[in-house]
Amino acid sequence: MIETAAALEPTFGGPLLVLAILLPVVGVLLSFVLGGRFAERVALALAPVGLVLALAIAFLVWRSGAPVVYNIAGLAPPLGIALRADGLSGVMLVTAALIVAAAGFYARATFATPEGSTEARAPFAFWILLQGIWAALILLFIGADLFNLYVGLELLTFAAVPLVCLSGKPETLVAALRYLMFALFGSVFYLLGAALLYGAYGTLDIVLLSGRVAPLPAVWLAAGLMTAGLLAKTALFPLHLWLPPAHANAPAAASAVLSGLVVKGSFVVVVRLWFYVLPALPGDAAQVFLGALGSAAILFGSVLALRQPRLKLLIAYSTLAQIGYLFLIFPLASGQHPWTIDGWNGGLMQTLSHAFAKAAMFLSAGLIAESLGHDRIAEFTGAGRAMPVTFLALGLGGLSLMGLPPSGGFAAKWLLLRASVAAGHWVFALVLLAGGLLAAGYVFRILSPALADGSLVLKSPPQRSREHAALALAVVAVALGFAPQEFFDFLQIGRMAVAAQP
Amino acid sequence: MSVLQILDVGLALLVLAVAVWTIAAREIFGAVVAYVAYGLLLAIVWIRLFAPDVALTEAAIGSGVTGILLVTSGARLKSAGKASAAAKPGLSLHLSAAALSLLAATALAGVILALPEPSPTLAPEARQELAATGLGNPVTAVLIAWRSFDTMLEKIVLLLAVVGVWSVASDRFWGGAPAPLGRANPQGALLLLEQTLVPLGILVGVHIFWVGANAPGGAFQAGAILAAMWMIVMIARASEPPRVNSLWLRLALISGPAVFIVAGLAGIGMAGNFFAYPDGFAKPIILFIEAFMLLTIAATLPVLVAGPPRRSFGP
Amino acid sequence: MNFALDLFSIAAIAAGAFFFFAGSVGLLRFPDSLTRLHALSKADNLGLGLVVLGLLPRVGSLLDALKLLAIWALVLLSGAASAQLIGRALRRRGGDE
Amino acid sequence: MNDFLLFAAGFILLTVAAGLFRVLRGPGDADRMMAAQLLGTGGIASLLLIASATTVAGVEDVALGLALLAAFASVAFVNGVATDDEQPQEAGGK
Repeated sequence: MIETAAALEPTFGGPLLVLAILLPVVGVLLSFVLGGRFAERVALALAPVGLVLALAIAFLVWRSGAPVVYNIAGLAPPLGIALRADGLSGVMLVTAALIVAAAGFYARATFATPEGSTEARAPFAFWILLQGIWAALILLFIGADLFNLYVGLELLTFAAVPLVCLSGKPETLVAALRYLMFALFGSVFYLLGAALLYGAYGTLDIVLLSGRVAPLPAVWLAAGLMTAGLLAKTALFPLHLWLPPAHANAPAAASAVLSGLVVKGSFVVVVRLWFYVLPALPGDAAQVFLGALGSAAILFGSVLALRQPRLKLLIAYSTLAQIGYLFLIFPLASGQHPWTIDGWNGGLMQTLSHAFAKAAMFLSAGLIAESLGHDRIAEFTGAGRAMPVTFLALGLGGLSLMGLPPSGGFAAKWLLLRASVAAGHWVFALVLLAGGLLAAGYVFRILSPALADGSLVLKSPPQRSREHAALALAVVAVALGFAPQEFFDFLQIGRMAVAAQP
Repeated sequence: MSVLQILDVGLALLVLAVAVWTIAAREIFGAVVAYVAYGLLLAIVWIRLFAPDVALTEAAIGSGVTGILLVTSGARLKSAGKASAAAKPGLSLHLSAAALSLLAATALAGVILALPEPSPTLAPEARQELAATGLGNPVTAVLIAWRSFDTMLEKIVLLLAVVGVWSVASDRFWGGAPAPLGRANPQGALLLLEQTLVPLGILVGVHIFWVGANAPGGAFQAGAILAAMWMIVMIARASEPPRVNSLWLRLALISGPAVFIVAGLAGIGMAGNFFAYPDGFAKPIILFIEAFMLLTIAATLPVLVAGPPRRSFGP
Repeated sequence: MNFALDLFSIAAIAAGAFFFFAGSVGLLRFPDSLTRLHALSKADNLGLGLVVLGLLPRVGSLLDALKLLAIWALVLLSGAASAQLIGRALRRRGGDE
Repeated sequence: MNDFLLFAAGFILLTVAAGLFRVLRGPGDADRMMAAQLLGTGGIASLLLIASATTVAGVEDVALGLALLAAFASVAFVNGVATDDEQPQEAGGK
């Protein structure tokens, strides 16, 4: 209880949390009013500022070894809203800032306002929606109030869905509408659950709730509703139907953000729910069930990815599988066991490395589609020689997905494997190994024709700077494999399951 | 059983029956009419639950904006033909959706009956803090003072919705205006409504905005009413939907959240915290913010109904 | 005095309720849409008017009484306008057939 | 007295709801619209009656809002019936 009280006190640097959210929000407003080329300029100018803010927040968390807290309007929960940044928030904030910046840099070529016009539809929408997604993600990473998080989820939905149909083709409209249906269904279920918790305990604050929650029927139902809603937004098997068409049809820069970051937004909220709001529930069976769904997603998504003829669809199906790994965090990091540290670190490492790897792969896939004029894998013969940097980025991202050393994906899977062996969850260990093999299979399917000898005429060579944006993200995904122990200690900061131990 | 209880049970059954009708109706327009009726009945239910603020919102949104949005969409779907008939979901999907809904509803009903009694509430704290804001209506205090951050961000959601609606336009119409809301030659009755109802409606809207500080009402409900009035004007062709690149329109669409953020940032200088109001000045600042929120809501809802631009610049 | 006012309220409200009843019956039983429209607009205007009249003695302030009257006036206005609009639409459709 | 008001409210609601259900089945869209109109007016009447019996503050404003928007659905309906066949000609010009 003492820890709970401490977690409610505002700390040094708290105002940075508000500024971090307001920065992209102001960007949205400015871009909307100024329009045209200014939308792009505002977005690109704010990206480095946002990165600095994210690093500053992460630094403060690291230095104090405890969450950074701010009570908005100086009013403490339950009446007011609190923002809290812990280790998880810190790494996610920096990840989001880096990927948004890279995607924005990459998108300059696609979403430039054409010469001779003051404003064009797709660029206007893209730059505003990109900043909208960024604002929503920051809110989801540092929000500490269930309704505030709901607003974040809504922001994310309304920013992400239009990105899917930005090209204006009819099939993208269908994909976007399906995405919208799933996302709204998820919102309603989440909101119902949050309302139930408020009805039962009179507060929406995560820390206050964690001290009050007891295994009542209302809490179980709220947990079920909120989890189901969030799973639909995260596209965990079997609620994944919307994801492949949505992510495969969006423009490459949008796909990178959607696949790398947007699904992580709702995932972080599931993590907050189970590890921060509900640790008092005896939820072993539920956690194992989530892990089982994750396992099914790994196998199902990987097998489907193996069968895709088009590169972007293959990468989108691989996202289904990689989301599955995220959910192994629930059985492997819950409760008070020695292996939960590995389980937690592994799950978060997978979140980060997949974000970078998948964003890099989608950016590369966009370059390939532009340079070849198509993305049919069977006709990639010789493409590796024609655009080596692009395929290097794609390959490094694939390396991380497979979990080969040295890469963030390897570190993640190694930690998850260790945790599942220690926990006696042999099935998860087998799934981890099988998933790695299947990933190797589909990455090999892309690279083997591309690296084969052959002559290939490019429609246009890829732009160097855009190749480097993709490569930089892929390098980060690999470099995560060299993360020192301090990095993993950072991930543990503010982890409530540990704090709540007697 | 008293008369009141009988009335409540009857009202609940009626709401349920209309809801079932809305889902089961085979014809789009029938479903839309039932849905509008459903909204009206819900407004009565909210009054029975002593939540006039929510009832007012339901009345303004449910029978105003939602009504016209659904009726217009229904008419467009109808004129688009039978293309949608092929994509109708099968019986098994219907049944599983029904089973899932039934399960969720039963579980919710069961659990809500089992919630602690009296339910934990923040009402005492809210009443205590209310004095500091100078407001009389705790709902307004929640929306604009204590949870102002949520309220501001919800307006950003609305703005993103506008961007989303506009973004499905055809490239060549960008910068132009949405299609007119009404027919070319408005009928006399429509003109009568435009000339008599609209001034009254603006009066009512301003009234509901003004009393919102102390009584049920506020920027959102008033904004929805003003939005409905603007839509009547546009349907009667007394004005046309504005071009999407009109600076005035864009300023109106962002003014609410923009003023909110400026006031929120100023809070750290004036009251030591973001989104805090200095003692004694809370009420005027809140009313100032709300005035711009009113403008934003009154502009946003008709823009959402008018849809993406469909006409180019013109000469 | 109080008793007389209550009696007045009861009488007016009961009459109002009757007109709503009559309107519903008309809507259900009349043969075609235009006559149904006729029944409807008579009934709901009078019905609401009588209910408002019956409630007037019970309101707390002059402003509230004015609001009640404004509600009735608004319903009269919009009822008349929408009856006209619906009627036109019906006639236009009748011409098509 | 209060019981009488509530009884009247229930009675009005019941009659207009009966009309609603009958007419929701058609035959025409105009009939559906009329049923909605009747329910709107009846709803306002019962709202006022209930509020007078249970003393909820601010109900007049709710009824005022409903009365203001009572014509709205009809306007939308009449407008929606034939709007779209006129729009193509207007696209492009202003």
